[in-house]
Amino acid sequence: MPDYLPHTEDDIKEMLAFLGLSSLDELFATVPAALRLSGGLALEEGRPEPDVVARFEERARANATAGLVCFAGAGAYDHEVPAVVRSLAGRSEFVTSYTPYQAEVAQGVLQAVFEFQTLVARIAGLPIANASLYDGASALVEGVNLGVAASGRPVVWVSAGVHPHWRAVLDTFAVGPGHRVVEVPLDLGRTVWEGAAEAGGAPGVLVLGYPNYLGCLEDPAEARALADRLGAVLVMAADPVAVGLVKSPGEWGADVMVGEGQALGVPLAFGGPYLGLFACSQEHVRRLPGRLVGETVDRDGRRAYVTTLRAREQDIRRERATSNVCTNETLLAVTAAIQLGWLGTSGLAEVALRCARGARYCRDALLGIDGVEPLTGETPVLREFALRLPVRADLVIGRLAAEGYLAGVALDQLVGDRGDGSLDAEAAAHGLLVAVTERRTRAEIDGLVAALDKAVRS
Amino acid sequence: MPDYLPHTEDDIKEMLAFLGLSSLDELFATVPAALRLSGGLALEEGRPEPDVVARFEERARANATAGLVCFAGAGAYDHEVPAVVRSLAGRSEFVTSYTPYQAEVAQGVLQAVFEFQTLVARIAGLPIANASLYDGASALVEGVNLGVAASGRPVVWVSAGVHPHWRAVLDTFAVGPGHRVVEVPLDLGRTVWEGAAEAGGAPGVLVLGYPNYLGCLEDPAEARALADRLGAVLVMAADPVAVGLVKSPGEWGADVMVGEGQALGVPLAFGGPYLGLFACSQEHVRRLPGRLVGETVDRDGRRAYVTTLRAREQDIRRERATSNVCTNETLLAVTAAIQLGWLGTSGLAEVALRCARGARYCRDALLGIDGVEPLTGETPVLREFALRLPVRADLVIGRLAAEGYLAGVALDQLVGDRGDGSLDAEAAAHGLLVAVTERRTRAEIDGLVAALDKAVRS
Amino acid sequence: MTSAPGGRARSIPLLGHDTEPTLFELSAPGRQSWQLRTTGVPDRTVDELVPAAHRRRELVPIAEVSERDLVGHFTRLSHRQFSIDLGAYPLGSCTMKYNPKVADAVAALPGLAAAHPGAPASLTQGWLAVLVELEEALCAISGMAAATLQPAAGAAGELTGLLLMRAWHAAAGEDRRRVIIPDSAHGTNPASVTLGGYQVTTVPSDARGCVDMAALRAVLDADVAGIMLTNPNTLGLFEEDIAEIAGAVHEVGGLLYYDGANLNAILGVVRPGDMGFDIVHLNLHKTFATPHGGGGPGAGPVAVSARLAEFLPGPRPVRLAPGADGGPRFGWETPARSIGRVHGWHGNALVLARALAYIEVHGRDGLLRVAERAVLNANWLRRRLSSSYDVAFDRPCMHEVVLSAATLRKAHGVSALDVAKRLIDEGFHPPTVYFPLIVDEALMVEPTETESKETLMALADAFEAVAAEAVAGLLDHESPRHTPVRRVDEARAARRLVATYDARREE
Amino acid sequence: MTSAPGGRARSIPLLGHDTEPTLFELSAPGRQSWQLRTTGVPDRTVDELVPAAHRRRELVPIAEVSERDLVGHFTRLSHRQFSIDLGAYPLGSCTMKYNPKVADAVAALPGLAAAHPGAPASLTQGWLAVLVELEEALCAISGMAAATLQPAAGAAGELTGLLLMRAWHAAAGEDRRRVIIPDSAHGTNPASVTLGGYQVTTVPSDARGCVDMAALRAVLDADVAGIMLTNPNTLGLFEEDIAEIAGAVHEVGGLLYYDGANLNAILGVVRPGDMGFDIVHLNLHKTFATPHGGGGPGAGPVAVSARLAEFLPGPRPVRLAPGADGGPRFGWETPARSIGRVHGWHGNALVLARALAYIEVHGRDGLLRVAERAVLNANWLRRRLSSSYDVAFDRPCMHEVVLSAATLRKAHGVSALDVAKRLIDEGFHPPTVYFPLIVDEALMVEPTETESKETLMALADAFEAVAAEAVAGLLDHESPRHTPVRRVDEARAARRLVATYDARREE
Ligand SMILES: Cc1ncc(COP(=O)(O)O)c(C=O)c1O
Ligand SMILES: Cc1ncc(COP(=O)(O)O)c(C=O)c1O
Repeated sequence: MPDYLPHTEDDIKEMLAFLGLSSLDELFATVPAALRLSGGLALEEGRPEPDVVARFEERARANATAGLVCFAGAGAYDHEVPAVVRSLAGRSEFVTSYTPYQAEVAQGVLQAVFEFQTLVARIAGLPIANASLYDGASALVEGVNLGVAASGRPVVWVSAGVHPHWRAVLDTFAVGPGHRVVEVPLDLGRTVWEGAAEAGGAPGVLVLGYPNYLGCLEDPAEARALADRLGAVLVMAADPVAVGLVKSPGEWGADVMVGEGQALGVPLAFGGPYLGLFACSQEHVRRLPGRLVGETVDRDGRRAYVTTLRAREQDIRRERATSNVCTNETLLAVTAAIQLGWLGTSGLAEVALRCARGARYCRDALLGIDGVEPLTGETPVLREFALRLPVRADLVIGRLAAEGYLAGVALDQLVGDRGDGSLDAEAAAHGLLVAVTERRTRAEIDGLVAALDKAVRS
Repeated sequence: MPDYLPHTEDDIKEMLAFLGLSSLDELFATVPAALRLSGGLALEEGRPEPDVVARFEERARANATAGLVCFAGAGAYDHEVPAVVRSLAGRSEFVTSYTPYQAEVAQGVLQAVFEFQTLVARIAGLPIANASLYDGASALVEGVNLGVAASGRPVVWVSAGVHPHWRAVLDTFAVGPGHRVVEVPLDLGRTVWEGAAEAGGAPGVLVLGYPNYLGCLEDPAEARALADRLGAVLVMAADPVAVGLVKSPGEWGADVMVGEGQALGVPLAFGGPYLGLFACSQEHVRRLPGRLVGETVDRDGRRAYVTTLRAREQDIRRERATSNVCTNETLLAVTAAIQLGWLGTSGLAEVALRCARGARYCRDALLGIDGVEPLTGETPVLREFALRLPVRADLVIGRLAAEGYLAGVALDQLVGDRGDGSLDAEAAAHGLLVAVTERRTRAEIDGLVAALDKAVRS
Repeated sequence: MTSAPGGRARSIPLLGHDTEPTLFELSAPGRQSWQLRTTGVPDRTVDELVPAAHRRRELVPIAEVSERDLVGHFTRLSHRQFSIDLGAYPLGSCTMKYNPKVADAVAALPGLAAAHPGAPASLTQGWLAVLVELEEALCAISGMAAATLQPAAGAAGELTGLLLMRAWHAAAGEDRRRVIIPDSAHGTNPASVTLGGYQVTTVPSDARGCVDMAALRAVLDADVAGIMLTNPNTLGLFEEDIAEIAGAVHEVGGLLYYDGANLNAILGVVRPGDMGFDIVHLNLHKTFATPHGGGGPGAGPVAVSARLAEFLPGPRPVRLAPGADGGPRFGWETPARSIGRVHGWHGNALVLARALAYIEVHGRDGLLRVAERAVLNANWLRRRLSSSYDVAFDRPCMHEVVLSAATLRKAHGVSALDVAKRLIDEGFHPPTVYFPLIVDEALMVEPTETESKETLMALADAFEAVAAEAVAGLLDHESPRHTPVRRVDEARAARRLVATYDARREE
Repeated sequence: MTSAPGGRARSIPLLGHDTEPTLFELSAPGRQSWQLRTTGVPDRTVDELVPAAHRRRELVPIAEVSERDLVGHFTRLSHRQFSIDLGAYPLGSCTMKYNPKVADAVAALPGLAAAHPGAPASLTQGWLAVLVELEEALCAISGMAAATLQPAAGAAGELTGLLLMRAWHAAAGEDRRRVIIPDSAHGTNPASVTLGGYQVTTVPSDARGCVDMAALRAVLDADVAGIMLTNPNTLGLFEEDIAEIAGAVHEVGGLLYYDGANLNAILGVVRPGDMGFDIVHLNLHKTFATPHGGGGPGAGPVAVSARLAEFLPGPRPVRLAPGADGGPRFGWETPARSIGRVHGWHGNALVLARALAYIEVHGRDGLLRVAERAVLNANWLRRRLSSSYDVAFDRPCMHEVVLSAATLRKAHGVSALDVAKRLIDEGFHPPTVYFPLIVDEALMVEPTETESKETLMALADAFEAVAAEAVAGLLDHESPRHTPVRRVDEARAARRLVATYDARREE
C-alpha cells in the first residue's frame, strides 16, 4: 500500500481514542450515509513509485516529437535553458512554498518576484508589471478587461494577427462581461484596420500582436495613432525575445503589454505551465490584475518585500476585484528572472539576433525550393515565418518527422476554422509556420531544407 | 571565450594598476622565462556549454550498456535509488561545500556524517565507523594496515574469495609497508584455510569476504576460530545489503569490517565515485584511518558535531598518521545516510530478501539450461552466483547485449590471470557471474533465461 | 556607482541578517553568464535583419552578472524562504501536504518536458494518454462524466464552470442573472461570478456553520443560475444538508457548482457527483500534491455531469478506436456546443502529469487513506486546542479546523496576527489568518495527512504556549524575532508603491 | 520514548537556533518510506533462502521515518551548512572556485551514470572515450607523457606516485630509502611517504619561503628516491629555483614528484613536465572545479614522463586502431611493468567526466585566463591586506597568499582562530588557519578566480575591520555570533568520544 502517510497503527489507535472514536469511519459521521461511496473509487489499487515511473517512461517514449529537431513555434519555442537555471529554479524552497502570505518567512520568493517585475517592466518599456498570470492568452484577457474598465467601452478591436488560440480564449471569456470583440483581418500578414469601423461602436480597446502570429512585425505606430483618434486603450501582445532587438511596447506607446513568457527559461512541456506577462502604465496600476510585490521596510528599517495593493484582489475585494486570479505562475516567474539574469543585457539581444539570423537563413533556403511560396508580404520577420507549400502541410510534417525533424506547425491546425481574415481554407491547409531559435545549427537547418525539398516532391 | 570569470576589462586594468603592473603576464614574473610555456596548451579552444553537452550526449549514447537490463554485479549493483534520495543528496549545500573544518558553518554535513557513522556501525555490528574511505578496495587496504599495526605482524592471509580487484589493490599497496600477503585459495566457493600455514610466518591479519566474490556465504566462525588460534586480527569484507538478512561482522566476531557502500544509493557510474565503509571495535579507535565526526556541545551548551581524534590524521600527525587519506567520499556517505533513511529498518531487509528471491529464481532457471553448471558447491548464495557456461562467457555476454541484457560479468575478465586458486583458465573463460537485484522483474529474468538458452545453443 | 559583492553571504540566516542585494545591484557592466551553441549560421548584422523603424536604440537593461554571482544570489534567496520541505505548513484552505519527489522526476522526463504542444497527435500519443487517463481518474474521483484539463488554476476552473453554467442556461433559452454563494466562500468565488457575468447573492451560514437552508430557500427563484459551494466548506465542516440544497437548487432550475479546494477531506468517502453537483473544479496543486511553486503553477480541471459535457472547452484529448496493433490510440475532439478554449494550449500539462503520478501511486486505497488521515489529524488538533482557543464551530470537522483568537483579543489584546507571527518563532509556518471572513480573528489550521502525530503534538504545544503567554500578558507584537526580516510595513508598501527596482531608484 | 517531531523547523537559521534531532530521534516504529518495484518474482521465506547459521535474529536497526520527515530532516540540515553556492569560500590550498552546474548535468546523463563498470569495452566505448580524452588533456596540461586516472583523490595520487618511484628504482636494481619534502608541505605528503615505504627527510624553507637550496644539496645523496614539491608551494610562492632543484635531484638519481594541488595558478603558464618533474598528481576537485561534496569525492590522476609510463597502474583505457567505419575505438591495456591496480574499478569516473567537461568549456585559452585571474585576485588581496596583517612572505604570490596574525597575537592577544571566526559574522567562510605549519598564526587565503573584484573588496574590508577591532581591543573570542551553533568544544569531543548515536545513548 504505497503512500506518504506517517500514521502507524498505534498512532491511529491513540488518536482515535483521544477523540473518543473507535474507527476512522466514524470521522465521517457528518456525511449522510445515503451519499457515502460504497465499494470505493473506481480506480486501480496504488502502485509503488518505480512501477509508476516505468509507466511514465513508456508514455514519454510515445511522444516521438520530443526526439525531433524542433522548428515548431507558434507561441512555444525551443530556446536554450542551461543547467544552472534548471538547478536554481529547482531549489525546493522555491518549488514547495505557497503564496507568500507571511512576508517574514518568504523574502526569497518575494524578492525574486520583485526582480521579475522589474525585468518585465524593462522589457515592456512600461513602469508596472505584475507577478505573472497563467499564460499569454489569460494575460490578453486581463489586458482587455483592464482596457474596457479604463475606457468604459466594451467594444474591443483585436487584430487577427494575435495568436489564434489567444483570440479563441478571449472570445470565451468575453461572454461573461459581455465585451463585443471585433476581429480585424490580416492581409499578407498586416492588419487592415480600415474596415473595422463598420463593425459599429467606438472601441475601448485595440489589440495588436508584435510580432503577429505569422511572425510579422507590423507597425504599432499605426495602431497607436488609431487608438489616439478613437480614445482607446492600446494593448500590445508582444514577444519578450523579439524585444531584444525591436522597440518595446512602451516605446511604441502601448498602454498595456501582455505576453507569453515561455521563451524565458520555461520548457516546451506540451504547452504548460507557461507564464503570462503583464505590464501597464502608471495610470492603470489600481486596475492591475493579480499579485504585485512591493518594496518596504521591516520594523527595524531593513529593506523588505511584501505583496501590496491587495485591495485590488479577490480575497479582499471579492466580487469587485479587478480579477479572480489567485494562484498564478510564480515558480515560472522566478525561473524567468533567473534565465534573464543568466542571459543578461547582452544575452537577450544575442538570442534575438541569433534567432533572426537562423530564421533568415532558413527562410531563404526554403523559398529556394520550387513550389514553396511566402505566405506574407513585405512585412519583416524575426524568429518565425509562414510559408505556402505545394503539398498539404500536415503531410509534410508527417514525412519530416520520419526524417527527424518537427518541421513546424500546420496553419490550419493552428487557426482551426476561425482563420485570420486572409487565409482561405486551401491556403491554411498548405500553410506551414516555421520557427528557428538560437539552438538550431546550420547543419540542422540544411537538413530540414533537404528533407522538405524531398518531401514536397515525393 | 566561454568561462565563468567575472573580470571585466576595467576590473583587470584597475587591479593591475593597484599592483603597479601593466599586464597580466607580469603576474608571473617569478616564473623563470626559460620554463614558460610558449604557444599555449596543446588543447582545443574553449567551446560553449551547449556544444560540450552535445558531445557528452554522444559519448553517453556510445555506452550501449546503460540501456541494457542489468544482471551484472561483481561489486557494483543496480539497486533502486528513488527520486527523493537523488534530490536530497543533490542539495548544493552538500555538493559544493569543502571538508567541515569550520564546525559552526558545517553542522549540516557534520550531522549527516555522524548519522552515517551510526548506520555503518549498526550494519557492521561494531561500535566505531569512520566518515568513509575511497571505495571497498581502499577500505580493505586500510583495514589490513590497521591489523598489521595492531598485531605487529606483517603477514596477511587473504581469502581468494575477496573481490579480485580488491586483492589486486591490496597487493599494490602492500609493497610500501612491506606486508607479506598470502592468498588463501578457494575450493568450490569456500576458502581452504588449511594449506595457508605453509606460507610461513604467523599472520597478523586474516581477511574473509562475506559473501565472497562468487556470492557465496562462507563460514566466518571458522575464520574467527583460526584468527583466535593465531592471535590475528579478523577483517571481514562484508556487503551491507547482505547484512540485511545475515549476521553482522560484529556478531561473527570480526575486529574490523570493510565494505563497498555503492549499493546504498550510489549509481553504477562506471565504477566511481563509490563509498568505502570502515568499522572497527573500540580497542582500535585510535588506529582508525580517516575522518571521524564526534558529538560535543557549543559554548552555549547546544549539541554540536565536529571532526575529532584529529591527532590520528595526516594534517596533524604527518608521517606518523594512521593513514594519508584527506579527501574521502563524504557526499556519498551523506547519500548513503539518506538512502538508508529511506529504506529504513524494514527496507534494508526487504531489499536483501528480494535480491535473494530473484537470484534463487534466476539461478534455478538458468541451471535448467543444459550445459549450464554451478561453479560453486553447496555454499549458500544470496544476490549473486557463478555459473559455468558451455560457451565462452564473453561470447554469451556479447550475444545477450544484442537482446537487451547485460547478462553478467565474465569471470576471466574479473579475475584476470590471478585466479582464485580454484579456477583454471578454462573454467574462468566459461565462468559467468550473475547478480539479481530487487529491481529485476520476473519478466526480465525469464527474458534473460530465454535469451541465454538461445545464446548457448547457437 | 560600484556594484554589491556577489560573494558575500551575510544575508543568509546561517550567517547574518543583512538584506540581499537585488540582481541589479550585483550587476557590473561587461559581466556575462550566457553561453550559446555554436551554430555555424552565417552572420548578419542587426541592420540587415531589423528595419530601422523597428530597431531599438539601446539594449534592454537586464543585469550583467557572472554565473557564480547568479548562483550565489538565488541560492541565498532560497535560504530566506520557508517551504514544505523545511517543515509543517498548516495553512488553512491550501492543503500544503508533502509533494512527493517522484512527481518531479516524472515531470523532468525529456519525453514529456521537451514535447512541443503544436505537434500533431500522431507524435504526442504519450501526452494524450496522460491527459485522457488523468481525466478518467478525476471523473472517477469526483463522480462526474467528463472533464476539461485546460484551466490553469482553481479560479480559472471556477470561471470556466460559470461559463458552462451560462452556456447551459442559454441553450435552454434562459437568461438567469444571479449566482448564490455562502458568506464563508473563498474570495475567488464571488470574483469569478462577476467575471462570469452574474450577480452575487450571498447566503448566510447558520449557527452550525453551514448554509442556512431557510435563507437559501428565500433567495431561490428562476433568476438563479446556480450556487457555488465547497464541501466541506471553508470552515472545515461538511454541509450535511447538501442533498436538500441540491434538491432545492435543482428545483428552480439552477445548477450546483463544487469548488474542489477542499476535496482532500472526502477522497474515496463521498463524491461531489453523488451529492448532486453538476460542475466541479479540482485543485490539483492542493489535493494531488503538485508543488505550489511559491504561488503557482496550479491546475484546476473542471469535471461535469453528462448533460453538460457537450459544452466543455475544446479541443479535448479523447480515446480513439484502437490502432491496427490493438493498442490504444488518442486524438483531439471539440465538443458539439463547446464554450471554446480557456487556455492557450492544453492546460498546465506538467502539473497534470504530476497529479496523475500521485493518483497512480495512491490508487483507490491510498486516496481513501489520505482523506482519513487528513481528517484524523485535523480533528485531533481541534480537540487538543479547543481548551486554549475558541473553535469557531466546535464539532467534528473535516480536513481543517477554524480556530479564533477572539477571546484572547478581548481579554488580552492579542490578535490572530500576533499568534500567527509568534508561531514562527516556535518553528512553524502560521495558519491562514482572518479567513473565512465570517469568523472573527480566524486562525484556519489545515495540518494535512502527511504530518505525523509527533508534529501535531509539537504544533499543539506551540499553539498552547502562545495562548498561555497571551493570558499571562507576555505575548507582545514583536514576533517573529529570528527571521531575517521582522514584521514588515505593509501600509508603507501600498502608500509609497515601489514595485520595481527602477521605481526605487527614482525615489 | 516518544519521537521528535519531523515537521518542526526551529533548527533552520531562518526560524531559530534549535539543534536538529537525529534521524534516529525522528524514528517511530512502523513508519516507512521505501517503495520497491513490483517484480512478480515468486515469494520465498527468509528461512528458505538463508541457512539458519547465517540468518540474523533481529533486523538491523536503521530508522523508521516517513518520506516527508526524511525530506524535512535533510533539507533542514542543508540550511545549517555553508557552501560555495552561498558565498565566497577563500579556503587556502582548497581552490574553492565556483563549480559549473553544467558538469552536474553531464554527470547525470543516464548513458554515463547507469553504465556498469564490469561491462565489456564494446558496450562502454563512450566512457572509454571520456577517460582517454581526459588523460590526453591532462598530459597536455601537465606536460607529461601518460597518466592513470585511477587514484580517487590527491593523497591516493601521491601514494601511487611514490609506488611508481619505488618501482622505477627497483627496476634499476636500487633500493633507496629517503624521500625529501619541504617543511611547508601538506600533511598528506609525509603521510604518503611513510605508506610508500620511505623515510621523510625534511628540508627547511629559506627566507624567501622557497626550498633552501643549500639545505637541499646537503641532504641529497644516492639514498634519496626523490623529492615531493608543490609549485607554487603552500605559501603561494613559485619555487624560482625549480630548475636547479630538478637538476640536483636528478643528478643523484632521484625523481621529482609534483603535488598538483596548486596547479590552478599556472595553467597554461608553465607545465610541471617542463620544470623537470617526473611524476605529477592533479586534484581535479580543485583545479578543475569538480564539487568537493563536503569532503569528497575527488580524483587525483597521476601523470608521468615517458620513462615511467610502463609502470603505471592498469588496466588503462587506450585508443585502438580505428574501426571499420574509421571512427575511433577504445580498449583496455595493462602496462608492461605495471605497479598494479590502485582503485577497485577505473577511478572516480563521474568526477573525471565533470573535469573533462570543465576543460572542454575553457579550452587552451580559458584555462590560461583561469590562472591569470586566480593570481590577479590573490595578489590584489595580498597588496590590500599587507597593511593590516603580516604577510608571511610579502612578495608577488601566485593563487593564494599566506597572512599571519602573529603581530595581532603578540600585541593584542588575538589569534588566527579569532580572526577566522569573526569573519563568519562578516558573511565569509574563513580562510585556512594554522597551515602551513611553518607560518605562525597562519591565515591562508585563496580567493580563486571566480570571485569578483567587488567580492574581494568586501572580503578585504571585512579582514581590515576585524584587524581594526583587534587593535582597538574590541575583538573577543565570542564569534561567530549568528550561526546556529557557536564555537564548539573540540576538546570534549575527543575526551568523551561520541562517534555514533548509540554511543550517546550509552552515556
Ligand atoms: C476554497 C478555495 N477556493 C478556491 C481557491 C482558488 O484556487 P486557485 O488559487 O488555484 O485559483 C482556493 C485557493 O486558495 C481556495 O482555498
Ligand atoms: C597541497 C595539498 N596537497 C595534497 C592535498 C591532498 O589532496 P586530497 O585531499 O585530494 O587527498 C591537498 C588537499 O587538501 C593539498 O592542499
